[in-house]
Amino acid sequence: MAFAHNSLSQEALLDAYRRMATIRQFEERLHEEIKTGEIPGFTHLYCGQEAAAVGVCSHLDDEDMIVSTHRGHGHCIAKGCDVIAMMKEIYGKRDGLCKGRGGSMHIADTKIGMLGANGIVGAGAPQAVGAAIAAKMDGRRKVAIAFSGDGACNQGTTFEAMNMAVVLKVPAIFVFENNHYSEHTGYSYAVGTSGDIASRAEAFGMKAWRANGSDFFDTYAAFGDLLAHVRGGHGPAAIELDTERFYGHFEGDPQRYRGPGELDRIRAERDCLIAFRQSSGIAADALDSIDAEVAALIDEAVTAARAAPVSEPAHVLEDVYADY
Amino acid sequence: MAFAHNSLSQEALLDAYRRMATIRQFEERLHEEIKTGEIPGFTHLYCGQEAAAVGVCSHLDDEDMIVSTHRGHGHCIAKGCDVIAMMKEIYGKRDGLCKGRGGSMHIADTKIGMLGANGIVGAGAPQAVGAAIAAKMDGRRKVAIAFSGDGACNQGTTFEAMNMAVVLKVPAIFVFENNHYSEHTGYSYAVGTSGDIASRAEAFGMKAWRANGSDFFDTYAAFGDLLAHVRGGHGPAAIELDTERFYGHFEGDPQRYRGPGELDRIRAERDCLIAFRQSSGIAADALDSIDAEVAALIDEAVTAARAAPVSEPAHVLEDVYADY
Amino acid sequence: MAIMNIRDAINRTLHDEMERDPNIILLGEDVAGGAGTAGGQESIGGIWGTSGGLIGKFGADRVIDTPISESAIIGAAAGAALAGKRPVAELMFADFIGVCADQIINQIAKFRYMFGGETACPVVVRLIYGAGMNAAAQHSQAFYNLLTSVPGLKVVLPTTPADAKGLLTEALHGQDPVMFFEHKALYTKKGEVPDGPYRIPFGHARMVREGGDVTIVALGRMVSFAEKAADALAAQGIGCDIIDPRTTSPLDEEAILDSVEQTGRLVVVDESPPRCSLARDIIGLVAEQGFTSLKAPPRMVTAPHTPIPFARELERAWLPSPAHIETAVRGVLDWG
Amino acid sequence: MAIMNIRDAINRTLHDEMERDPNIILLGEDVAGGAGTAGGQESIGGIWGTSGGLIGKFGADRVIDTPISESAIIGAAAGAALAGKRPVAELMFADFIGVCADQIINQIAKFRYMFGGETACPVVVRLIYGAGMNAAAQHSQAFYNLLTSVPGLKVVLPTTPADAKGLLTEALHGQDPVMFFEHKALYTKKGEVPDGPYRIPFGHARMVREGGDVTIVALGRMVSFAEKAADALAAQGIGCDIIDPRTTSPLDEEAILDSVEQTGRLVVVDESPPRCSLARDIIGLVAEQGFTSLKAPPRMVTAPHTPIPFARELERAWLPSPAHIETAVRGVLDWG
Ligand SMILES: Cc1ncc(C[n+]2csc(CCOP(=O)(O)OP(=O)(O)O)c2C)c(N)n1
Ligand SMILES: Cc1ncc(C[n+]2csc(CCOP(=O)(O)OP(=O)(O)O)c2C)c(N)n1
Ligand SMILES: [Mg+2]
Ligand SMILES: [Mg+2]
Repeated sequence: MAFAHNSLSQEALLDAYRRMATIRQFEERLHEEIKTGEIPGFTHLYCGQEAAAVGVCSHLDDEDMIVSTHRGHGHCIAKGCDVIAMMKEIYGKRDGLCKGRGGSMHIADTKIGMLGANGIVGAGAPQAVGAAIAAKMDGRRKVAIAFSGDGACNQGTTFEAMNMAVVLKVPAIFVFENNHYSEHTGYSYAVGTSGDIASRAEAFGMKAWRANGSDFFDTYAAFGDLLAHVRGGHGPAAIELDTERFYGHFEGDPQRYRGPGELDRIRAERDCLIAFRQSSGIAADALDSIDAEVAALIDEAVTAARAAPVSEPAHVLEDVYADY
Repeated sequence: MAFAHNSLSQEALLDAYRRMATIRQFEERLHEEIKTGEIPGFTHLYCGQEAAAVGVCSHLDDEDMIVSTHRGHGHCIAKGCDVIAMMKEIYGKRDGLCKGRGGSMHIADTKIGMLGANGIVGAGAPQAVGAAIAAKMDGRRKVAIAFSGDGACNQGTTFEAMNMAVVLKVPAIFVFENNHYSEHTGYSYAVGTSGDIASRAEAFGMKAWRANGSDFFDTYAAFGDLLAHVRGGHGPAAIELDTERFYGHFEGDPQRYRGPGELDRIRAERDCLIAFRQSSGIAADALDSIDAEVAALIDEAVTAARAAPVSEPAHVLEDVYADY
Repeated sequence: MAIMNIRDAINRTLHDEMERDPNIILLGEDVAGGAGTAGGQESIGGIWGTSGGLIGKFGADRVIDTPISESAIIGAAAGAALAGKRPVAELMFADFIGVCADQIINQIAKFRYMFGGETACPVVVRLIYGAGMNAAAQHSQAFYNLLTSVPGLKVVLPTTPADAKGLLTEALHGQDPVMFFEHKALYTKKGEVPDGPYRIPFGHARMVREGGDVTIVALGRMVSFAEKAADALAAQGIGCDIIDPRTTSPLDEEAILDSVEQTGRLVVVDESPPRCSLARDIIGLVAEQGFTSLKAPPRMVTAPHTPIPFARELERAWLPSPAHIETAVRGVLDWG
Repeated sequence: MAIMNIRDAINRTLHDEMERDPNIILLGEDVAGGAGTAGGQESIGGIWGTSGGLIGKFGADRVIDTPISESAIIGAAAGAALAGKRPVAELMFADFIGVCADQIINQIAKFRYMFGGETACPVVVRLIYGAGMNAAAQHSQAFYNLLTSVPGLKVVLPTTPADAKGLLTEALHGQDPVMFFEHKALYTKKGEVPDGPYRIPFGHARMVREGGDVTIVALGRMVSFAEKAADALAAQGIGCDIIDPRTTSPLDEEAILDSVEQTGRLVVVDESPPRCSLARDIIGLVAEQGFTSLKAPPRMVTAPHTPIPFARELERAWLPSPAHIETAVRGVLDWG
């Protein structure tokens, strides 16, 4: 923890906290709002994993690129997507970030290097390799990051991507967020491995890191190390972040697969916001006032999203092609 | 080598030699016959790898199952497919093993556990896992084997299959024949790994063996070990066989990727038939007479294949469904 | 006869058939659920609830939870079938066909033919498909056209609980691979289901109603939309034949051609984009083989040539509707 | 104008375009060849020879040999395109679409739409397709119907060297993903190719010949088969319009409908099995929109509903032939 206090400016620390708090409140609020029935489709909340997205993305700038998953809200917010436009998107509104055509699982903002959430498990990893090919060509030490879950690490595409990244020596980074579940299935069952997920990446010959993905400082430090390695032109790397999801796989999941008291325990012991408060050395009232600002923003986002106009039927035909 | 002499009966040794010699002559003859233009399609010869197929399949009986590749003639012969029916198939004849509808890349004989050559690189590995699921259900210590190349080991399906085999603890065996090339690409380029191919299998938590796939005794011994492990109910296992292909990727390949003298060297130093003669302890004339018998068989096969009747156009419509 | 919904009809059929034939195995992601968790294998029976209770009865050797590896799931089903089993593999969303298409279109579909006719590969793939739940572009597609185009596959689209039972039972008795499409928005649809063994032969359409003025061929969920449209039209004195093909491969061409021979007018309703769709396929068929019957140009009612949008208003606009069908029927009747 | 074959036309176009636009990269298995070998990267230019000489000129950063990982190849192309490059990915055989379909149908095709319209994903996938070389069931298929059915993709089928140049150049200037199908049996087909920059807009059919008695729409290699049939028919006094759509998505519907308006008779030739084929798609289109023009039932000439067999006699019987086309034309002319 010492590292973080020393290397991060107060401003950077506050910014990181703000991002994590934004993700948390965004998701907690969605959890409530979904009950109203106003929000269409399937929603996968990122609550509990905030330190992972923010610990990684705090190191990045707009030229760096990330590819996300079905559980993408956290990555989007951490990378800098507009929160109000995101909320409108999730509500399916016309001026949502993707014009209401993508929804929760398909938020993207390529201008700032957010290349897309993705509804297909494992689809993102090869795309990150491609973005890394581009990054390498451009020669500005950019990197491309694939976020994947402990479930996605079993999809063939993820393995192919790791191999190809090693073969092509491109600045691709594989971030495995191990939240111990893929849907209703436990990590220990589905991931056949001699070690952890990171060890699988190592088997491809890339360097891998491990960190506590429920702790911002630990993630931030490990990822910083990793990033120096990759920006230094040493090819791809991987990191496994041990974390927790506080809600079900999707909203509506009865979570019968959880052990007794499990949800309470992870909320109590593995909450990255609590951990941040305890170890950041920042005064509680500074963080409280960020919380309040974030709450106001989320309020504004929900209010705006609910009030925003819906699409016209004719809009369905737009933007299939640039020209046809 | 001591192992082999002690553990294999003279009869078994002669049988193994016969199978290897049959593969060799079958392929060498095809190499010649293809020049006549009578043989349709793409043909991938197994010459040079005989010890791999035979070292593995000599351990099996008809209840054990194998799934093969585009370079499948050797696996078929080693598993016991009828050589004359195979030759007819490769010539595209009506009474070929697959009625002339499959050809070189699609030879199968499920009755004897040869579940099919396959034109899609990597397609076989998951199928072997399925066959292993069946084997486990049947409870007779049967195993299912996927042959894969050093190229196929990069296909997502192969990784998925290894993982699933570990997860389901089924008697699937992954045999990687590393002949150092996938088409025109070198193994060292395409396989990103910290170790060898076997080490990738180990990363999934299964036990792996290595052997000289150009030496029957070494392959036989290592695979025997492996098989005892798998038949003992310890789940899947893998073996990497280091071997050589004596011809191009397919017939017609100019092989410009080879180093100077490479083909001569591998023929001289890594010929499993020569190695067998040198170390089997069997009298040369016994092997010579097998060679002669095999030559007669291959002659008969080619003569029969050339003389065999072709299909009628109406046959094209047969056997798409059991009923429709 | 019992009344139940399609979800339960499928679940019961799986229970009955697995009881009957010990070679039937189930595999897919969370088909039991809870593997490797503190809660244990809970048998909620998949995200869709169609495999509930099976693991308790048949055990983890026959009800197999898998990692997220669709190619390996379908490939394993293929291999198990070659080895004498009858695997039922679940694709949680038909959209995931993209990550395992090879095992279906190049492997399972072709084994019998390529291998000379003696090799059976009786895999049943259950594909949960269809729009209507705002699941957006990657979780709502109806890829039956794609699989109908592949020789060697049979393609089934049950639309009632009875058909779900009869067709799934049939699939589990046959020797051919069957792509069994289950519409997610139809799971709760109720109806009578015959007790005891019940098989419906493939290639026999269901005549949903006879009306004589126009032939509507409707696929999957569109059958109920067609019925709604036909109700409205009936009130205006227009009688619709509604044909539910039930299987698109084989297709009951005769039932369609016979109806068009009577009505001379054809509307095909398909919840897919138009190009190379089943709708076009059926219209093409009738143009070729029922040309003289046709008194007006046939029409399709399909989704537009766009991906499936997320927002409610957009998905609603994307989907064919009873109103669209009504308009199309009026169009073919008023023509000329 | 220079005379060259399609292989060379594609190769030259890649040279010219990569010269013009430094963002164009090539990736696939053995697109250079020889990586990691003693012989070195030899630039035989792929199994098909279409990328010859490129690595020497543009280097291994832009001409990228990959492992056998088609999902990663196409996925990497997708990602590189999102990151501002113009990847040209090669699928050595179109049949391999089965192992990478998701990246095409659920990713590349849908990004622009799903992501709100501002995201371009200008990937060109080169798919080498087609029967005629006894490559059997898994190396001979023409999957253009499958990709034509997917909104968001453009699908191109060049049949002459000039079209290969013009259409590939166009693909490399546009903002949309393009599925560029190259028939392996057409690579050696020769013809004149315009010098200098040359683009052919998509959605404009090529009128191969005008004859007035019957409209033949032929796809890919079938264009030359149709020409042979038309030659034979011309000797018998029958004049054929032959239309080569060149792109199946977008499809030049007008050219087809206009011709049928004149001839009243339609034959569509497609080297695919019939179900949900382009042939059925086009016949359906004409039945819907050119109904009054039709004087006889349209006919398709397609392969049968079977996988592609290996043996010479069988593959020949499987493929549509000029004789089949002739018979179909006579059929539609003699009808009634
Ligand atoms: C190819 C594919 N298979 C299955 C699914 C269904 N699915 C969505 S998320 C998910 C679990 C993913 O688990 P993990 O990668 O650990 O991510 P997490 O949900 O824990 O964030 C599954 C099976 C899918 N969307 N895509
Ligand atoms: C999915 C797929 N991709 C590519 C090919 C083309 N191809 C056929 S064999 C081959 C090389 C395979 O190499 P390896 O696995 O080492 O087997 P080997 O040829 O050495 O026996 C390739 C790329 C294919 N048939 N299938
Ligand atoms: Mg997870
Ligand atoms: Mg090899």
